[in-house]
Amino acid sequence: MTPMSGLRPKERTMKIHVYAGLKDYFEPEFEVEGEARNTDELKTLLVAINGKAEAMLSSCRFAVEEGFIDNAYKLNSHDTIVIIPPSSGG
Amino acid sequence: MTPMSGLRPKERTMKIHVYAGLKDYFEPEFEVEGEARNTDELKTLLVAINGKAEAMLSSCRFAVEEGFIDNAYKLNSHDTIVIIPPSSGG
Amino acid sequence: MTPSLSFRPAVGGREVLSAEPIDMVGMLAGAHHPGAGAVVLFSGEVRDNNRGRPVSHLEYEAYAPLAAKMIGEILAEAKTRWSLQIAVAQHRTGVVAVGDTAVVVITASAHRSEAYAANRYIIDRIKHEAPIWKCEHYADGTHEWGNNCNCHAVTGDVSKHIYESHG
Amino acid sequence: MTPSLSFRPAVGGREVLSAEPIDMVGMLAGAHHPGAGAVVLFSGEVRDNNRGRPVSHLEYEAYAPLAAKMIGEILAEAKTRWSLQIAVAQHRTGVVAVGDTAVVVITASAHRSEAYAANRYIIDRIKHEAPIWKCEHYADGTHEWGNNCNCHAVTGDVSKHIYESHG
Repeated sequence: MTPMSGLRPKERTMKIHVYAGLKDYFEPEFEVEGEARNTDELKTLLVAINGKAEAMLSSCRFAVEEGFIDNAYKLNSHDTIVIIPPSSGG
Repeated sequence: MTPMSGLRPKERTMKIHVYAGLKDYFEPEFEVEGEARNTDELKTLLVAINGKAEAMLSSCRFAVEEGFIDNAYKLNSHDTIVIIPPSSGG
Repeated sequence: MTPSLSFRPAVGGREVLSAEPIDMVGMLAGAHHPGAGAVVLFSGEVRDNNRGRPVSHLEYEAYAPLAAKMIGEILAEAKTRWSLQIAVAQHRTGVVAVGDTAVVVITASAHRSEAYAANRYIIDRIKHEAPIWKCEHYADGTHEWGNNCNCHAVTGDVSKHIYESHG
Repeated sequence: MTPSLSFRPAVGGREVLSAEPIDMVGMLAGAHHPGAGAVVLFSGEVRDNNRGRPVSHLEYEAYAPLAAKMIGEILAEAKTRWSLQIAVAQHRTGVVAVGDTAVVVITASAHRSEAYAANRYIIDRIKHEAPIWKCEHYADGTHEWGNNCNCHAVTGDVSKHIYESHG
């Protein structure tokens, strides 16, 4: 745990943006508290917040800025994680 | 030979319309004299007029009014025979 | 019966042959349908060269009564086969300048596969089968009737054509 | 680095995402090239029903920075692969009424096979891969995010999609 901005040590938070059908389960933008080093761990945190989102989350991609990330990407506390459901398709 | 319009018996004539590349060998509209009961016989008459048209004529279709005809069609002296080279294709 | 000089209207009421510039924008504006989620437009345009030889313009000639009848039949067949809401086409006759449109085909259907497949089918059949011919006028002043359908060289029958898949 | 809020321009200089109605006529007017003999336009339009249920309107949401980047890359790839003279696209965001256009793709090439194949490729990839989502608003007041790409159910990978042949 690293002290942030001179404040007392606190749990790490990450900014999350969700779109489309995921907004039925989460606010469009929110912060999640907890330790998630990669997207699999982030999914676990999110399912803990709302278990009903589990099925949809399993079909989602994740992005930071203009690029997709996979589970090998090491999440940083300053990243805004974008969660991307399947596209409009047909 | 059938007398036509009360005039003396004369050789049968057919009106011919040609298009596109065939106009390099024939006038756009002309009459051909001679006996042609079907399109094969008409081709023979036309090759006799201009032998250079033989190759192109072999790839042409024939039509009367708004319909294609094949060699089984019995040509009538009042028909205008339209000779149709291959279409513009590609 | 004499050959009709009036060209048969296409499904949408527009003539399928035109001696005047094609109103592509007007055709497209009219090609919407509340049940159609996909509209595909093809425009065949005059290129500035033919196999590298500079072209000044093209000239299209048609045996109009039969060409119009055939295009109408091709459109009607495609409309049925792919359950299209809209199938329209218009082909130029006369002189067409470089960059101008020689032929337009528009199809509309509920989903996109059908609109694409039908559009391609219609233009392929028009180009191979309708009695319409193209004369290339070159920048050097010469001209040439050509680029014609040559399917009969393979099929052995001037009425049999070879097409790519039409979905 | 913060995510860019300006959408990347498409190959033709037009933005690939638009919150305003798509100027399809203007796009088509600009999509001519003296070396292109074939122009193909696809317009995806809002149908009045979804599987028979009356639709009042659609709403499109996009993760704009990534969607714009991806569409630009898809267009550039198609342009190279099929030697296109022109490849442009624009996708709506926000509310789109029944009968209005949600997405337009225009391709131009020397011959028609390439323009058709590339056009289909571009719209398929945009629909399956770009982060753009559709919410159906029904006449009964309900709404539903859906009709989504479901390829991962077959491929087992949310990044792997199934396409029909692209010539």
